Amino acid sequence: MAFPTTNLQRTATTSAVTAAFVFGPFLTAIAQAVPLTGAGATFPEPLYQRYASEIKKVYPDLQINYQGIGSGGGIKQLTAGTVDFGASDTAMTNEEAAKVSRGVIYVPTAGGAVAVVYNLPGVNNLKLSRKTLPAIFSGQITRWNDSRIVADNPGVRLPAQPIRLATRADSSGTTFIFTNHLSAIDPYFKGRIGANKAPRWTRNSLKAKGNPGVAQIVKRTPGAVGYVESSFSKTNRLQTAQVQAKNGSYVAPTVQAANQALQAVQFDSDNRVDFTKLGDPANGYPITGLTWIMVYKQYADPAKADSVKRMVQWILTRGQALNSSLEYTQIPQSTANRVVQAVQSGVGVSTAATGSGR
Amino acid sequence: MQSSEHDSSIGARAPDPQKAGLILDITTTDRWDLVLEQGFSWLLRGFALSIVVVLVWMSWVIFQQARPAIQQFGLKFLWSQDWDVPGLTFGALPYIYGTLVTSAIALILAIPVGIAVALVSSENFLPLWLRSPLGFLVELIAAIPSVIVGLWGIFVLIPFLQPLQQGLYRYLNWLPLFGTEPYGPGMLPAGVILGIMVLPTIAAISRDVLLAVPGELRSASMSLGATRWETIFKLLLPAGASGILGAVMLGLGRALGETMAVTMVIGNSPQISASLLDLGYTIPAVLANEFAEALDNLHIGALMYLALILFAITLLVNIIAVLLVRLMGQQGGISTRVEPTINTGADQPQRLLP
Amino acid sequence: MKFPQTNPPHKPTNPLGAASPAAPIPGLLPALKAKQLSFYYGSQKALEDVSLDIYHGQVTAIIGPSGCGKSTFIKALNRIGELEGKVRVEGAVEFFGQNIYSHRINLNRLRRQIGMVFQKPNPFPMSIYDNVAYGVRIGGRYSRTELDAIVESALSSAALWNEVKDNLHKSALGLSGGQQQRLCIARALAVKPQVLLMDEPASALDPISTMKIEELIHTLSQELTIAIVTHNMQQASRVSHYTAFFSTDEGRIGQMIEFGPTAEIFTAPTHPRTQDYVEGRFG
Amino acid sequence: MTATPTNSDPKSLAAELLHPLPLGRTWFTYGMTAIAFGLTGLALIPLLAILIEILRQGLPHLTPEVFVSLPAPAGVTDVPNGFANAILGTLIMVTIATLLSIPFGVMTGIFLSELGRGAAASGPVQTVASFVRFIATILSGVPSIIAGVFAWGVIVQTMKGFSALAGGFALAIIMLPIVTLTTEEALKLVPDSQRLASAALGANRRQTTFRIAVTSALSGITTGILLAVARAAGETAPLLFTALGSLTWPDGLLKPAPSLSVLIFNYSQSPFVEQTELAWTASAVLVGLVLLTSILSRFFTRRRLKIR
Repeated sequence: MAFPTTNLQRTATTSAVTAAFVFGPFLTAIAQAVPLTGAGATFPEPLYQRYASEIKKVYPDLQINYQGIGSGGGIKQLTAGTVDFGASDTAMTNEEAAKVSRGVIYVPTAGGAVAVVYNLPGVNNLKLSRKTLPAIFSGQITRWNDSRIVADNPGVRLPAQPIRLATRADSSGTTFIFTNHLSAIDPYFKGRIGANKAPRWTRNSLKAKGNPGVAQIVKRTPGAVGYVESSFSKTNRLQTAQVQAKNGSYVAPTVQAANQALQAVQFDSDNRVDFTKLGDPANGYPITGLTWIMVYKQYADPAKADSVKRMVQWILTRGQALNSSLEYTQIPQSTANRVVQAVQSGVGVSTAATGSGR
Repeated sequence: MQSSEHDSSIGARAPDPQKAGLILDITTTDRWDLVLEQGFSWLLRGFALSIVVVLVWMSWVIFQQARPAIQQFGLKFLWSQDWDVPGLTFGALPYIYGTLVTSAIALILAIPVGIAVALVSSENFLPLWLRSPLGFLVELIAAIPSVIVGLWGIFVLIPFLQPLQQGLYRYLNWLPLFGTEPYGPGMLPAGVILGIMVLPTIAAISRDVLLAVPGELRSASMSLGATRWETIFKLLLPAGASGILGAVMLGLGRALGETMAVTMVIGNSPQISASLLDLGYTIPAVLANEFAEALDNLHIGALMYLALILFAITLLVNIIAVLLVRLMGQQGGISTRVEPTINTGADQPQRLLP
Repeated sequence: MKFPQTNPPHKPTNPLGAASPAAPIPGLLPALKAKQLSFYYGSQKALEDVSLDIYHGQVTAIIGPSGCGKSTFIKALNRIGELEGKVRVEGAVEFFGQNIYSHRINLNRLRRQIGMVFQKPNPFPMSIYDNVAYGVRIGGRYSRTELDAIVESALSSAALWNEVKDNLHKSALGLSGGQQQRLCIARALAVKPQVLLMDEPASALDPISTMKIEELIHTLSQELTIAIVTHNMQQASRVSHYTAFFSTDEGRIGQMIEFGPTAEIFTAPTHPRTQDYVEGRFG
Repeated sequence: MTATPTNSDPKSLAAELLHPLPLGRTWFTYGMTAIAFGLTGLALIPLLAILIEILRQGLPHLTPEVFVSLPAPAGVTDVPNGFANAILGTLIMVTIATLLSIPFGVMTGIFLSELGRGAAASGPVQTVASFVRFIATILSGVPSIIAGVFAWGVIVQTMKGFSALAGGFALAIIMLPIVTLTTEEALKLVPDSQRLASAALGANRRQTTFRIAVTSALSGITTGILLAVARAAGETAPLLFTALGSLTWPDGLLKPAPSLSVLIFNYSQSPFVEQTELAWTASAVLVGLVLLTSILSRFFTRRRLKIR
């Protein structure tokens, strides 16, 4: 055709121009340096996003891209090699770690309390004892005006509403922390449900994805009770129950109380912890857990290995200061130093490491 | 062929073509041209087959991924009710049940409303300038992304429906259908949301079916003394019945596969309860919730098995819809505008003509 | 019944008067020669055993009642009919001596030699200029000036130039029906066909537009072989030199009944059915 | 049925004409009309409610900065907050999907209309065409989440990573049948007489197809593509486990990419007020984009019809 008069040609030209327009900025973005992709637990997601934005102020080339998809997802993606680091509220088991050919280093980043949140208009400061709480979640107590709850809360008028359990639809570290505690204090719960990231609840429950989803359900469903990481209870202004600690006192999920509980924690040499010991701490807020990121020992790309080192180093030093502002506990100084050492020496470059390397 | 062919004007044509040496060549074929023409034809065929390949490939990939679960559970998966991730026991029944029940609620709600919209926007109840915008407005629902409908469902629909659900429970709890106390989220709200989402599909296609009934038939019916509604019930709806049925099937296909909006309002609890006020779970919802973090091969396999079941159900529904429409076309029914309307599965009906 | 004969045939009429259909007319060169042509749509026979010459430089009208296969016949002459369905052809059509149903024929070249104008005006949804240039561009590369010249010449030949020369780049769909049909003629002329087939070219037009088309046919006949199908007998008598009368037999299969110089067909038909038809007694 | 007049007495005829229909039929007419209008109103309520809610919640925070900023970290309120990356990510993935689905969809549509239909089609081609058409129709009914699962199996799993490419692939699967079927429909609307006219001018099939059929149907084909784009842009489910999502700029086709719909899904459940606000704002933008595309496609269709 001698000259472009047909619509067809005009359209082709327009499409080309549009494509150029769309991809232009995109190609420039590719030119940027070493991004780290991570995915996993939703529990620390707000914290990690904050880390990502702060760390860029120090290392402009270090771009961290974190997606909260659940702890199970974090481990899965790490195993599959689709991410540069995974995150989980339970460090991987030895069995799980064995599947990762590139090796895993565990980096505890923060701790936090799991709050028991409920929706009962007019009933504030609900108290739940060590007998009552597991009974509610194992389905033995189904009404709010059950005598056992009434006994925990003398003088409080409890409605005759049914109790609506709100739990996680996805596999979750928060769930593990919560069920780990309930299993530790109640043999019936341990026998029927047990400590698990995705347990089989014996009673029907409303399920939603992620901490935000559960918070949302509790907020919108009268009579609901659920568990979320404590920062979600604060920001959503949810009613939060006080739970009974080992020493018999009722404790609210504050950072101080959680720090108190974590003081007793003994880290293993590879920076994991024995969860059975964490299930029922002697002091502080009893439903407390830790969260980890897991990095590979080997990266194909030297720049990536370097980025990982810098990231871990920053998180465990200056990053820790951010934790309390977002309602997370800090990792004890000695442990933090040891972890930084382990990563500095343990993370290396290997051409054999394939997968997410670019 | 070169421009020399045009060197003389029309007027200069010689009377005897042979003498004037006119080009009367009608046999020479440029080899290259022939190759191009053949190539074009085969190229088109190749592209067309790609769509078949996609469907087969899709079935194969999902089947492959589902294999561990198929080997482990076999067909028992279909009626087993257990879904225990840590115990690695999986059963599909609660999900199949939830999917079917919510879709059924959706259809029960959307069919009368959809047909009413189709009638109001196709018959002469309203002046023309009001009729087509009406149809357009309803179709706009289909253009709203389902995640936004879900958002609206959480914030607006569930609080709005809650008093209604409470009322149903209070006064009708002797009926198993309303036998449990409403949570807020649940199968009824999910069904309502789905009904809203499939409404445009049913309304738009039914409207086309009704518009395809020739105007003279209406006049003929009216001239025999039938009222407008008698004409509608005795002539239009029977004439368009299979087309409307096709529309309903397409709507059903869409309801079965809808994911986000349902996930956000159904409560995601895998159980089988006769009560519509109770919680439920659907296949697309469990895929959306669990797929990204399924770790064990068996868990992935079970989810893929669910996907395969959903795939099979929707394929079946769509095949029935297509066949219904085709059957109607053969019987000389009112079919003209139905096939052009494409069911788009999960999001919106695509219509070529306003 | 007498019709004003506006076109004196520019060749001597057949001295024999009632020629048998296949009998050649001396002094005239057949541009298209149908030889015992039978035409089937699927298994349905539409046309049986037609032998007819379309003479070079003459206008040949094909008349007959509806369903007699005249459109089918004309569409067999440039093999366009086979685009409309599964068809089968027996016999032959020769274009200046070459059988167009031979497997060696390049259909695209054939159709460029034998242009066609259809019953309803069917301009392409593009500008007037692009419509006319369409066929030319298909055939090869031309410079802008060459194209301009061809377009102007074709539009002038179709007596449309003066009406559209200021709107060449406007949509052809904005033209009136008569103008559209003349545009379609211009479009066909632009590729310089030897023969122009016209399938009831004026049947969808008003009387004034019809008159213009007829004038145009008259003008074009100076330079072009034309075969025109029409159900309008006056039109046939006005524009053509030769007329073929088609009709159907009892089996609803089209046949050619009679062929001859137009004046004779209308004034002294030999076949009684032709007589009945031209005198309005049947059809 | 009303009684037919038994005699031709003009008085009784007039009386018959003036006599109202039996009460039952009158009430049936009124009642059904009321029900039909009531139900139609009921159908419009959710639409209006959704639109109003989006406008009410979304517009107040719709500032220019949302179009140019990245999402702010949770709990930080003093930096600009926006979803420029998600808009870009959506555009990129939709572009990938469009580039993948247009050649296949349009060419298949051309095959169905130009080779597989009517005269040109000989027996086997016609059979193949009706089979392909059947498959395309069925494929258009496959739930989008199935397309996502498929893309996960094909791309995420084999390439070991969530990526914009996987997201685009999933969206392409969704778009493909829509583009195919609307292309065929648009081509069907081109009158066969134009194809004949083109053939009569000596054009071969390629030339007739591209210069006449496709050119004439271009606005219809564009409509189909735009509708498919609108549909793809609003999809969430298939992106959840293909493109995943991201809070930074899209970073290569092989990396996770953000999208408006996933951002809405994530932020709609966020505990942070500014994130829920952003979810609504993003909804307003996404609905705006999708509706604009839908309406634009209608405009194309209308213009095309006027020409004919």
